[in-house]
Amino acid sequence: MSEKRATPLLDELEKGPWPSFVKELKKSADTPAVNDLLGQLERSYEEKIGHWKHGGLVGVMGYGGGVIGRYSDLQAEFPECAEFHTLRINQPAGWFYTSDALRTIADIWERHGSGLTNMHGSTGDIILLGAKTQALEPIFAELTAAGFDLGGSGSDMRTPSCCVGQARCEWACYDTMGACYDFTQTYQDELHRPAFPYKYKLKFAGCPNDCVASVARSDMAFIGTWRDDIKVDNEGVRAAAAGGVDIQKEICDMCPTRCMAWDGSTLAIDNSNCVKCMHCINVLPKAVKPGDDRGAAILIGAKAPIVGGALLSSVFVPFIKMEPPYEDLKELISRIWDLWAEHGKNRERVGEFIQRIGLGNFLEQIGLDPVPEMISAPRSNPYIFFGDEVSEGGQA
Amino acid sequence: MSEKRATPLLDELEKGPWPSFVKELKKSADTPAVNDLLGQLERSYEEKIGHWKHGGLVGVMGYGGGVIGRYSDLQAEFPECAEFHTLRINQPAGWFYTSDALRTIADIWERHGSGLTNMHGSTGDIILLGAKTQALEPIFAELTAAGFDLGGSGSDMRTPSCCVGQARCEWACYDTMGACYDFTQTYQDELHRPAFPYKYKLKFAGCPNDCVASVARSDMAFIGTWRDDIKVDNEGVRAAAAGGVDIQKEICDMCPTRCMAWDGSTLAIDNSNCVKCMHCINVLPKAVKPGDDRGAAILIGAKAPIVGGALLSSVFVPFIKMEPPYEDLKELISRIWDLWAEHGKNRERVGEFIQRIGLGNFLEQIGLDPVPEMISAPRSNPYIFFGDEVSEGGQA
Amino acid sequence: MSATKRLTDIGPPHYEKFLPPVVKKNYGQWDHHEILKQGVMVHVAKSGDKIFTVRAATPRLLNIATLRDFATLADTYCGGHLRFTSRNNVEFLLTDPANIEPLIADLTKSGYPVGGLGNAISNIVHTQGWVHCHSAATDASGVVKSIMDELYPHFVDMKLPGKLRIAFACCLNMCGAVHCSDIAVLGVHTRAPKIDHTSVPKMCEIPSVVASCPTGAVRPASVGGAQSVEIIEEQCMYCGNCFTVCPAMKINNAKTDGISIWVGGKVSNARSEPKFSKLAVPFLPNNPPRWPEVVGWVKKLVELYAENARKHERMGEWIERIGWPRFFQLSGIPFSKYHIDDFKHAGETFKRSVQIRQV
Amino acid sequence: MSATKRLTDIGPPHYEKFLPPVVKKNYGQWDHHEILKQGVMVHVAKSGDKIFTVRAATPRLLNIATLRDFATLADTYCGGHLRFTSRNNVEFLLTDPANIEPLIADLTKSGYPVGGLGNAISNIVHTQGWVHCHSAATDASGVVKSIMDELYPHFVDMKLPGKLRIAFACCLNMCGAVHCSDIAVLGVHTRAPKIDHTSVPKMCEIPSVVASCPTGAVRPASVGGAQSVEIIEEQCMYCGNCFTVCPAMKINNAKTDGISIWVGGKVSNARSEPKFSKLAVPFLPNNPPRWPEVVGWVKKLVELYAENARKHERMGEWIERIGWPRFFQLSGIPFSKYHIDDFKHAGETFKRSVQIRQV
Ligand code: SRM
Ligand code: SRM
Ligand code: SRM
Ligand code: SRM
Ligand code: SF4
Ligand code: SF4
Ligand code: SF4
Ligand code: SF4
Ligand code: SF4
Ligand code: SF4
Ligand code: SF4
Ligand code: SF4
Repeated sequence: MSEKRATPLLDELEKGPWPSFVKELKKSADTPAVNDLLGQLERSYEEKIGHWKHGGLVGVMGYGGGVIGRYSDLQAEFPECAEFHTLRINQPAGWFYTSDALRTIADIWERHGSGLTNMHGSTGDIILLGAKTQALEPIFAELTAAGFDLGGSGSDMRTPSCCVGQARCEWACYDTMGACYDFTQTYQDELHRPAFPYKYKLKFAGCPNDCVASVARSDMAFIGTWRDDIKVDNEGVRAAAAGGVDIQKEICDMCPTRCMAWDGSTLAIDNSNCVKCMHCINVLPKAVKPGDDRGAAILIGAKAPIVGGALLSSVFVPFIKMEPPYEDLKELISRIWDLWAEHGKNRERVGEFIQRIGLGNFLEQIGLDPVPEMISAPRSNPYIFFGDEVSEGGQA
Repeated sequence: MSEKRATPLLDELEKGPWPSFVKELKKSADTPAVNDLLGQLERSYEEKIGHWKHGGLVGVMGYGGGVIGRYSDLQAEFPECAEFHTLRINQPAGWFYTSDALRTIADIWERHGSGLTNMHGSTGDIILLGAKTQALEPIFAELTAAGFDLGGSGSDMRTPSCCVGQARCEWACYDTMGACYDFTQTYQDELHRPAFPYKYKLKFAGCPNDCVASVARSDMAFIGTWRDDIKVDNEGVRAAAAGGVDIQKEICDMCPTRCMAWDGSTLAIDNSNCVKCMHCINVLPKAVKPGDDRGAAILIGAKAPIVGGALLSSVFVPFIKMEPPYEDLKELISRIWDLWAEHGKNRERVGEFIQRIGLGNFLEQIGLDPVPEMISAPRSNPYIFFGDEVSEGGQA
Repeated sequence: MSATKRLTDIGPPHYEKFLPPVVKKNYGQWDHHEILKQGVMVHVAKSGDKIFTVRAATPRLLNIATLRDFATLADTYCGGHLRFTSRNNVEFLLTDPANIEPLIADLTKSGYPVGGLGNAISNIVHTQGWVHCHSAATDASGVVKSIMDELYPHFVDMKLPGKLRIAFACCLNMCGAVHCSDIAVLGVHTRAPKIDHTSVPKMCEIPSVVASCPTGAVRPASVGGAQSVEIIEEQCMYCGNCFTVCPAMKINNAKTDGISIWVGGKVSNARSEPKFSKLAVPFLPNNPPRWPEVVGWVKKLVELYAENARKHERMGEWIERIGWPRFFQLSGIPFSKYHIDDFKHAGETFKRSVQIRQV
Repeated sequence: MSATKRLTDIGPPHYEKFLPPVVKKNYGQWDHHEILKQGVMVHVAKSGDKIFTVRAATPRLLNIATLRDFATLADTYCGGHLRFTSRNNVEFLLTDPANIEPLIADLTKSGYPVGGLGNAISNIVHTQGWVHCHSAATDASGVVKSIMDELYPHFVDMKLPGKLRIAFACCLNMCGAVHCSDIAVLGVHTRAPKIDHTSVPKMCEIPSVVASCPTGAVRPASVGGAQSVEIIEEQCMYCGNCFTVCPAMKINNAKTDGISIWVGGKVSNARSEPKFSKLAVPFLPNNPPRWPEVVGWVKKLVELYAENARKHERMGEWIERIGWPRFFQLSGIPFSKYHIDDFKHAGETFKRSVQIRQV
């Protein structure tokens, strides 16, 4: 092993109250790859530029995704991190672990890699950071033997993720972890063998608080909600008021539809105008609760800016009961994937695809009826592609 | 003259309480052109299709606009309205007339045309509806002799128009009629001789109620507003309350920024958050009034859908004192017209032009500083065209 | 040619010549106003002077005989002073309140009803239609007359929650502010233009025609050896802009032209910001002379608004408060793919949240 | 190759294997929760059972040594049970409240502070930066560490008006939900890529490169006889997408790469709909190891929010209530043309009304 790299700039980042990634790196400073990584990173800090090159195709046999190839562009100087690939390991739903499971991962990764991880990647995977090409198959073999598998990368279904849901949260309107696991298992092939125009992400959030940011970063977001009335325990409301919550100001005046009235002793809700935003429930968790007729709204099409600009996802199914085995949903997903696979352009996310062909056409193609919940307002521009049914005395 | 045209379908429209355009037409049924017009219109009602052809270039000497050429496509059957052009006569600001002025117009139009008018066209002109080509010059001579002139058409400045303003409205924050007249006179050449990429409309509204719909249909909208505090006469407010106005519900709760508070006897306004929407003033015209430091906001770029979609105009100058001779404004307008004339595409309205080249660039070109009042929110997409000033340790 | 110099570029007459003396005196010095009853309002100046306004409907298409009648009324009751409004009503300007009722009686007798003030339906801003325009997908005056005959009570009464502005345009050029109206009635073509290939080379500049199409549906083509254009029909949404620049692209179609209805736009800044009207009824057939389907829907929409909106709320403000899904439910308009925008900024109209009223 | 069958497509382990018994028992039967103090909350089941959560910060980039330490703590205090959160914190799941304080003491001692609950700043969602990614315009972990050292009090306290979510991404690909964060810190390139014309033909598919550019700035060109591409510099806005598909279009630039700051986004549907973050500070230089300019601005923005927002209001809700002009005034950020959108839907961000706060 080459001598210990000097890292005066990085050392600065060992100071301060926030946990230090430099300390984490240095815990493996004896590992040659990490020693060289520290050296290369210090160089980046000096020069203000990264020193990684494009990946190229590396991976495990029979899989098209799950590994991100990475090479140093200073291989001569930092030979030990010349190859420094990451593996994306499909996390357990809800990111629950036992201490044994964590140790199992640590042991495998110690035997074959840098010892560095991300817990977790932004998509949700366990990231094993820094493997050589030749180590990939052995790691994969040990991981699968231990019950783990790779997640997605490239133009495939990406590793689904979910909020903690019914495991610990009283607001979960459906079983997010159950659904996440079920869909992940159903789509193992789509996850591991890229065959789409571009990536396709699924995320499962148990209620409109959306603790897994599904509305912003998944091609398909399953967000829990309910259809019936909010449950109000007015004794609880009064207790909160007595405890210092200004019900009028903090609750009624902040309701987006102002559908609540408070007379000092009763909180009345016009449920027909409640949009299930969660605010009153969030502020009064002991007194106000989601209704009993629970399910999810499904939204489609979120993505980051590349290429056509960032998108939030948009309503696709305003309400559905989320019950295994989710057959109707899987049927719907197949139809979407088929259409998109056939007509989507290379690197066109489904949200962009829908905008290009028109939401109305998209719905028609996959056989879903348009409903006004899908839009914030009807069109204002009069450029309507009328079909033949509109004509000769007819009316649309 | 050919025999009187039968109009059984149109006759239906003589019935009913609303004033009938058919009756208006028939008041000139003895005029051959109108008799044939009635015939052709009846035919349109039978066949459900119009019978006019494109205009072509007709007009008066030295002018490029002001006349819309129109020909029948059933000339053989309705020869008397074979040529049926309209003249656009620049209306007096605010649409004020004396009885004599009306009679003068009526007399000229009786001598040379169909006797049909629109009081007024959607842009604001007096429309004389139905002239033969050979009548145009004589009409023009008589009109100018009587002190009237043509308005705009084609790719020129269009006839400016304005709300009644200070002539009869207590809310007018500047002299709309004065400004409208002044700009109209200044730009006689631009009005009469099309030299722009497309039309350019100016409208003047005295306050944010915008009674001349300038925000929706003028390339440049001058909308009165004020900078200082609203004037509240609390005695008046109490009187209104006593008279049945629910101040909390009808005023405070409907204020867009909820910047008002009513304790049953005093209406308090947080003027720093008042957006000058006019609502409280509209509902309480005796008690609440605009401030004294009055002027206008200038907006740019409204248009109908063709080609790129409809636009509302957008803030360009958040506040300016509107004082004759409006030199700064005219200077600004020149710079806009120069830039647009040079770089605008054929049939590209200024609002579309700005979107194409970018508002930031547009401002830079005409030398106006960007201010946050021009936008509803800063950009969310990260596709920023950084200039050279952003670099090498600098900061933007 | 006459010997006198030809006058040009004199501009309109100066408005001051036409102002009533009380206006000249109190110009910019008005203090407040009051609606005395439907159709009659008074403005009071700081000086204490008053001007009374009597507003009457006109069909906009006015005969010079009518102009002369108005002039006579103005002479009789108003010292010769009157004006027109931005919505084509006529306003008589009086100083002597004693003249109000006789004036109203005369106007009513001649068929020009008095009203349109305050929380009412005023005149319909409209366009030329079959009376004068070549692009019209329907008539203008006839539709307007048919609608207003039905809505007349809302012109002479003042029982609506707020102002309700209706506008009409006969084609997508939308002459008038129809795109920002409480209710917009809009003529629409629904089939691609038919190209007269023999005329194209004579009458049209091919590059302009190609450039005119918002969706790029027009492209140059050689037909029978001659230069012409062709239309990719799936890409055409019948805007008629190619027809505007090329008369050989005939868009009018007796069988398939008709009318669409749009709701919830506004222009004023009062309470909410100005907004575009949104599609309500995609298509109704042309049924002259009285367009019963169109009249029926407009009336229904007005009634729905009248019953449900809160005081001062405009149509669009009411709909936004209750949400579009409920609007479709209440109105009974079947929601279809036509309601979903698919032009340039379509994505901006998708519902990008789960804030949904779950029925 | 081993003799045993190669396992594939087994998917992740079933989560049930990892759930604490109290969770298994009360799955879907939780009744309410309460934050006991910063970093500690209790969830109470309908059965009356309780689960206590202690949340601690991690730098996300974790050494296996640390994973083993966490495992040990879990064994000691939690029957071996823990989880991670969607923002890369670790949560220890306890049933015995007596274990809470000892656990906190151990965590604190090891440098993993406890907090991030409720109206506080939680961990920064972030990306790879110079540690692993080829596109990075800046480092990720270093910037995050520098910011959080400064904002640490807001992690261990709970004194903010609402939750404040910060996210970081090192390039416009924006891995992570940075585009919808209260404060988003985003690495930006500010110069067009430099093309290595000798490598283009070998490494890149020219049509894909041309297609990759959002603004059409890339076009095919023949350079020195070989097929390559060229960039129309005025049309390039440095997104780096061409570099993603073609390594020969090098975008990283030590001198001109830097950081931009965006504000007011959110994800939850609480009160207001989810929204994008909007540009606040267009560009700050890379100044490792502590990025003082970036840290300074983020801190200033947090403080502004802390002082001015109402209880429960998120950053973006506060700004919308006071209006963007006032936000620029209060923050002292000079408003420039960079703040004005000029991409596809730019016009939708223009202020299309006169509802203006006149200073
Ligand atoms: C590792 C990870 C960042 C992290 O540090 O957490 C990551 C890393 C990369 N992302 Fe990402 N993305 C990661 C989550 C995301 C997310 C967040 C999410 O999934 O919730 C997004 C935004 C949501 C979305 O999908 O739009 C995201 C949007 C992108 C994009 C832009 C996609 C777009 O449509 O705009 C690219 C560009 C591309 O695909 O070519 C991209 C590309 C990349 C590449 C593969 C770089 C490239 O040019 O090909 C990065 C490899 C970095 C490396 O060296 O390891 N990454 N990427 C995340 C995956 C970890 C995991 O599996 O758990
Ligand atoms: C007469 C009038 C309608 C009316 O009955 O009142 C009218 C009539 C025509 N307009 Fe208009 N426009 C009239 C006001 C408007 C308005 C309203 C306004 O000015 O406030 C608009 C919407 C605002 C705007 O400018 O965007 C308007 C938007 C159009 C357009 C679409 C322009 C666009 O940028 O989208 C066209 C198409 C064109 O220019 O080729 C158009 C074109 C036309 C033409 C010239 C038809 C054509 O294809 O060339 C029409 C001639 C009709 C005829 O037979 O006389 N007209 N036009 C209005 C002018 C009267 C006057 O001078 O007072
Ligand atoms: C005469 C006229 C101006 C002119 O120069 O011709 C005018 C005159 C007045 N308007 Fe207006 N408005 C006139 C067209 C408009 C328009 C333009 C239009 O309709 O195309 C608007 C914008 C409409 C829109 O938003 O779509 C308009 C929006 C208002 C408003 C705001 C109403 C709202 O709540 O949105 C007020 C305030 C009010 O009535 O409370 C107002 C108030 C007034 C007042 C009370 C102002 C005053 O103190 O004198 C005037 C009598 C009101 C009335 O009609 O009830 N005026 N007013 C126009 C009469 C048209 C007509 O014949 O009906
Ligand atoms: C553990 C976690 C879910 C998970 O599966 O990992 C979680 C857990 C809880 N969230 Fe969350 N949220 C978690 C990420 C999120 C996210 C996603 C994100 O930050 O990227 C959001 C969306 C943020 C946004 O809008 O930008 C989120 C928006 C909320 C909200 C809505 C806050 C708001 O006013 O907008 C609540 C309600 C509240 O706190 O009043 C909430 C409430 C809660 C509750 C109280 C739910 C419950 O009853 O158990 C949990 C503890 C709250 C806390 O942290 O104060 N959770 N929560 C995530 C913890 C992240 C962390 O380590 O800090
Ligand atoms: S999204 Fe809802 S159900 Fe899921 S953890 Fe957050 S608050 Fe609970
Ligand atoms: S959930 Fe939201 S919309 Fe429904 S009552 Fe509560 S605050 Fe209002
Ligand atoms: S726009 Fe304002 S000033 Fe002009 S008439 Fe209407 S209310 Fe009066
Ligand atoms: S003018 Fe409008 S914004 Fe200002 S106080 Fe009155 S209602 Fe509120
Ligand atoms: S709306 Fe169309 S058809 Fe009607 S007048 Fe204007 S251009 Fe002609
Ligand atoms: S009618 Fe409009 S959409 Fe159709 S071809 Fe002509 S310009 Fe294009
Ligand atoms: S944000 Fe960009 S630089 Fe950072 S990890 Fe993602 S792709 Fe790489
Ligand atoms: S960096 Fe982006 S904008 Fe510039 S040439 Fe490459 S793809 Fe186009």
